[in-house]
Amino acid sequence: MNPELATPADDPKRLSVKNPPPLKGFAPVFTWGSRLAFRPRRFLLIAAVAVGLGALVGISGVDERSPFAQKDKWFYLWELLDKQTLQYLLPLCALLFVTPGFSNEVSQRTLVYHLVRPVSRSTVFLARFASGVLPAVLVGTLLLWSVLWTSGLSVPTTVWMAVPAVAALSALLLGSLYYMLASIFRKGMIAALVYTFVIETMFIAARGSVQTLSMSYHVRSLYRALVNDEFAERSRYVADAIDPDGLLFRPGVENLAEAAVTMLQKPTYSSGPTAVITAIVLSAAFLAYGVWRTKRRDFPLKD
Amino acid sequence: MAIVEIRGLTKAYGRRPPALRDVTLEIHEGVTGLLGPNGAGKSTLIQCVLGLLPDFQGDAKVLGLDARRDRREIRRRVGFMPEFDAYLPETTGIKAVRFLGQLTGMPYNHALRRAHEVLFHVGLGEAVYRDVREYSTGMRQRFKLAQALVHDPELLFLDEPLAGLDPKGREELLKLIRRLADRHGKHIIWSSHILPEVQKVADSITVLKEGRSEGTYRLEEFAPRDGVYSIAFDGESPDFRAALDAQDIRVLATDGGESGDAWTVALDPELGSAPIFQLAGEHGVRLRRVKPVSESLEDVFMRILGGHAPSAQSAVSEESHHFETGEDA
Amino acid sequence: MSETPSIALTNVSKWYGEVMGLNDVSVEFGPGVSGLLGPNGAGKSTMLKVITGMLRPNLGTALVCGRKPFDNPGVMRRVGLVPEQDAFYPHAAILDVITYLTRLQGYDKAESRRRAMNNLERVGLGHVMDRSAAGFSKGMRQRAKLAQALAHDPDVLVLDEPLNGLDPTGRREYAALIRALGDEGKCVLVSSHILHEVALVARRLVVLHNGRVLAEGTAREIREDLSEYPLTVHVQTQDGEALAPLIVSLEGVGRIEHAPTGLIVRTTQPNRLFDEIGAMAAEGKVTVEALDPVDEDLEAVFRYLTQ
Amino acid sequence: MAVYARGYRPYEGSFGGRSPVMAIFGQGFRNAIRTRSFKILGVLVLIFYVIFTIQMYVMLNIEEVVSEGFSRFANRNEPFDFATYTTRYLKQALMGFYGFVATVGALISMLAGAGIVADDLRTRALPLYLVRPIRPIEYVLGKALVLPAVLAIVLLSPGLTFYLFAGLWQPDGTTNEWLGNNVDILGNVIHSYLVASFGFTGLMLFLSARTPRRGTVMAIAAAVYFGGAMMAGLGSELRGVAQQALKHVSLIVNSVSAHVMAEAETDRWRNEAQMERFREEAPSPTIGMVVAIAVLLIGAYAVYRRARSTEVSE
Repeated sequence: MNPELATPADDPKRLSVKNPPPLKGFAPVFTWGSRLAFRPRRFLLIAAVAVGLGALVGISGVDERSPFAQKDKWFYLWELLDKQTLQYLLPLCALLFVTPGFSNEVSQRTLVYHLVRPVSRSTVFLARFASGVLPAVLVGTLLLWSVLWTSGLSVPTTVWMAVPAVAALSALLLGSLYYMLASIFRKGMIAALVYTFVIETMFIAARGSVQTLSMSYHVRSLYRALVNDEFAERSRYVADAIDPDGLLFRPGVENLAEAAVTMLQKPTYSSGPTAVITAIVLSAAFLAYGVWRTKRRDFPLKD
Repeated sequence: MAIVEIRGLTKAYGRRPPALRDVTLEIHEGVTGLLGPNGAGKSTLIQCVLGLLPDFQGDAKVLGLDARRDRREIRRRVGFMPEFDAYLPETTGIKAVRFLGQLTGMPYNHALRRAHEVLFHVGLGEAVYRDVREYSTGMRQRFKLAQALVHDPELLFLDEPLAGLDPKGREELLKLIRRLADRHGKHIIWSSHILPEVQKVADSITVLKEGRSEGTYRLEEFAPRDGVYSIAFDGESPDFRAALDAQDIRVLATDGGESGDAWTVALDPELGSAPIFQLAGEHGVRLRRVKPVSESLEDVFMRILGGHAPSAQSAVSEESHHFETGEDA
Repeated sequence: MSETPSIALTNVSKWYGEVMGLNDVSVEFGPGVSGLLGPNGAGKSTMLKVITGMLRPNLGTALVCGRKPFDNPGVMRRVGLVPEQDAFYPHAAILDVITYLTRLQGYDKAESRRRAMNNLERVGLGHVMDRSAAGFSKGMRQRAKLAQALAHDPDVLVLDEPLNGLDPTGRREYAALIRALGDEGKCVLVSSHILHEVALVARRLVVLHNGRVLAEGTAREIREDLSEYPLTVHVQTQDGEALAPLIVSLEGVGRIEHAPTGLIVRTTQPNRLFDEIGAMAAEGKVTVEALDPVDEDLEAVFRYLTQ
Repeated sequence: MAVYARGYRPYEGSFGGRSPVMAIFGQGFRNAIRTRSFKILGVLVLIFYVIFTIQMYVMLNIEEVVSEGFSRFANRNEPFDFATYTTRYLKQALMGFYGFVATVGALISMLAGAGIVADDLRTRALPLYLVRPIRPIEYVLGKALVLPAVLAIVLLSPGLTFYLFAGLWQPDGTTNEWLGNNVDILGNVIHSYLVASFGFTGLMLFLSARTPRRGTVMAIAAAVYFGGAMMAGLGSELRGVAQQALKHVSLIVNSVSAHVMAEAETDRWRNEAQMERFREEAPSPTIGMVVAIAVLLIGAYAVYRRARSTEVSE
């Protein structure tokens, strides 16, 4: 050790013990969090797996025995994105990138270094959340695009463009929920997995307004609001099957989608703006609860 | 007979610089302190002595067995207590030690009997029926010692055996291990960074530095430093110090802290301690302690690392006393 | 807000669930190095965690530089911590980690980096600062933890078992650095369960046992307060026969034993004994070769305290 | 009168105990069957087993049921007797039983086997083993035997007893003949058990040797088991190479493929074309076995690499 390398003493102003303004220190924590989230090997691996899974879903669109897929691949893709992809695969992106942000700091015990810095706990909590959202959106978008790309259909631009928005809403809403779960349970990942695959599935399986309790309902609402017109126009076989005389369906009319959905006993989805606003309010609530818990919690951070 | 005999041992992992280079050393009976800074190659030496190292250059004999060919036989006759916290999942102390005894080849019933015996011996008492996970740090340390003893090894390798223990526990375990060497003829290699404890327990030390052996020394070789005293006193120090200086009594080190009332001083060995008492009396300083200092293992170790082997009549080296402060350095 | 760095605990109690961590602890620390000594589970770590705002005391108040540390991040500008946890980001170079942590202190990026490099150099990790702490030895990680604690030049330093895992050379350097920091007037708090370590860095001690503060002061002050245990002084002299009658009547002197090397004296008033022997030796009445209060050292003090 | 030596005493017993493989296996086995998850799931299997046994008794011993069963199981225009009836019924029952119990077996291996090596890593018991006179391969063997033994309780013993019961409930004097004629059922039971125990063991060994965290092991194992089952389901609906590859990725489905195939051959598919198509969609028992052995070897190698480590200090 070289004691002569001591840092020169600071000017006394810095020794003020006043609390920093809110969100001071957000930027470095965010940058650091992004750096950890975008760790090349992990990020590329996850992205590759996501693209692969998306491709599998997309390819399965050629399934010959599905009555619709044989006749109407558009309708099949429309439903496929909703059922498997938005319901189970997209949340996994949020799970992998957003959930561990803060809970890893706790389990690796590196949180201790933040607790002894002039950065409030809420800043660290929120910044680590924010840094997880972007990679989740990126990978989610890649996954959905990979489904579209491998489906073999010439998907219109509107649908391609809708994908990032849907992925972003999913990352925000499910991410904040998982993030909150991780601040409550010691095994946040497991809690989030159980939530996604058990509780969400139960909500979805239920009829009527119980469905709105599921988080993915809002994400799927946005998806429906953005792409229904495009898909409805192209799902000719289904349109003919339901309404051969063309009484209900006139090209470009919204209720085409509704009719198809009713046929499959789907709930009515909320409109785009409603879905987005609800999702934002919900995630703000989740984050607020997480902040509140984090602020008053003890962190012994034992080995 | 040398317990461990190593000739020209070189071991390199991959393309990194060798962990041990041409090490030649002998470890004899009794308690041997294995010392060396981090990265000196101690862990590679441990692996070699435990018969875990499959390939290396040079020759190594442990308990007279070839460390390359008779690796399993070596492991049957050597006990190892690791530095890190280690226990068995979901088992009571007694079951864990019995199981590890079985792994050494002991039949079930013998292993169980023996497990009881060693666990009792290390002082775990009734706790042997409790899950090891519930043990405190001190109990785990005792558990680790018990598992190293279960198969009655001839050579015990203890890696920081007192880590994490409180002062009372350290004292107890230290005595227990010392007794194993004295009364039961166990040979012990004691690897540690806590030199005062090594000094208490060891008969000799072996020093490694940067993958090379710096020799084996018997602790008896360390002579007291003639004419060096550690003194403690109450009263004004500047006058006293000036007086000491005037009498050519050198203050080698002062105990850190604001009043600096515990010093190490050196004077002409012929005179004994009398001049100190005289000066103290003249300056109204109350002496609380005047005690000849023998060289500590720490001093010796530092000197070995500095490249000078210890001599019987060692010179006082100023830079190596551990109560130095900035102004004296 | 106080100008001098300080830590004050007033009647602090802390428990985890129903497990007692600290029990009604009141103690203050000012500038200089203080040692926190106690066996495992005595509450040392709990106390340091309360001081650094990781835990909120269940009863009582903790103040650091006049502010409560829990969820009061401003005060942390003046605090540096070497935690007990052996934790570092496994996937980032140590220089980047410490630069980041120093940025959180409010420095800009360049300054943080300069400080991080400077302090890594200072603790002797200059040659490995572009490597991840995952491959470090325990001693190197210990140094890295110190570098991050020093990078913002705090004047309250809390070091939890800082010398764990260091080799003798490292131990010595680290201890010298801690003492130097104390001499600069920083408030340094060092915990350890190894007596030699504490003796190496701190004169003022706080002894903790079962969550309670048993004693504070220098080893000698504490020893003097333990008046129920008379001090045993080994007087090494050839003139034992002559000396014994001279000191036997001194106030406080209990038993005197004759040993081959001199006298073993037990006294409750050691100062009287030291004065008397000092005077006689100075006048040349007796030749005293050595004077050794055998149970005044830290080990004895600790033994008596926890008996 | 005597005062004997107190304190430490030397050991004078032998070192010729059982092979360390058995000690490691015993330790692992005891830890595995002592877990709560094994007890709960084991009782579940037991209940299922009792129900199937009772049903089988009814189907083979109550005359009205048997005659009704004849009409259900017999194809038109074929000579039909009680022995053939039993065979067909048993094949169907085995498929039903294992269709469910194989999943339970996977769950047991996942919950009770997650810590098999991971626990040794987490508690750092591994170095304590390695400094004893055992070979790496002995450690691997000891650990690799644990799950097959556990799974034998839930996956092997029920099938064996069903087979025996079916033989015992044949008319007097024909038991041995029936058992002899239906060795293929016994073969299916054993095949199914081997595929399951190899595959599950290999997976758990592999994951468990990679990380000290049980939770992580369980999560990944669950993903592989259930994700694999989903993929295999998806795969069987595809065509071509993708189908042939994907339908074999589920360890659970592979393990019951022998029973599935046997059941399909009894009477479900009336013509050869349908059977051909079924063979294309269902995983092949042979390839299933190959996959399971490959997984076992990979898992064993992962453990072997751990056991070869000589790191015993930090």
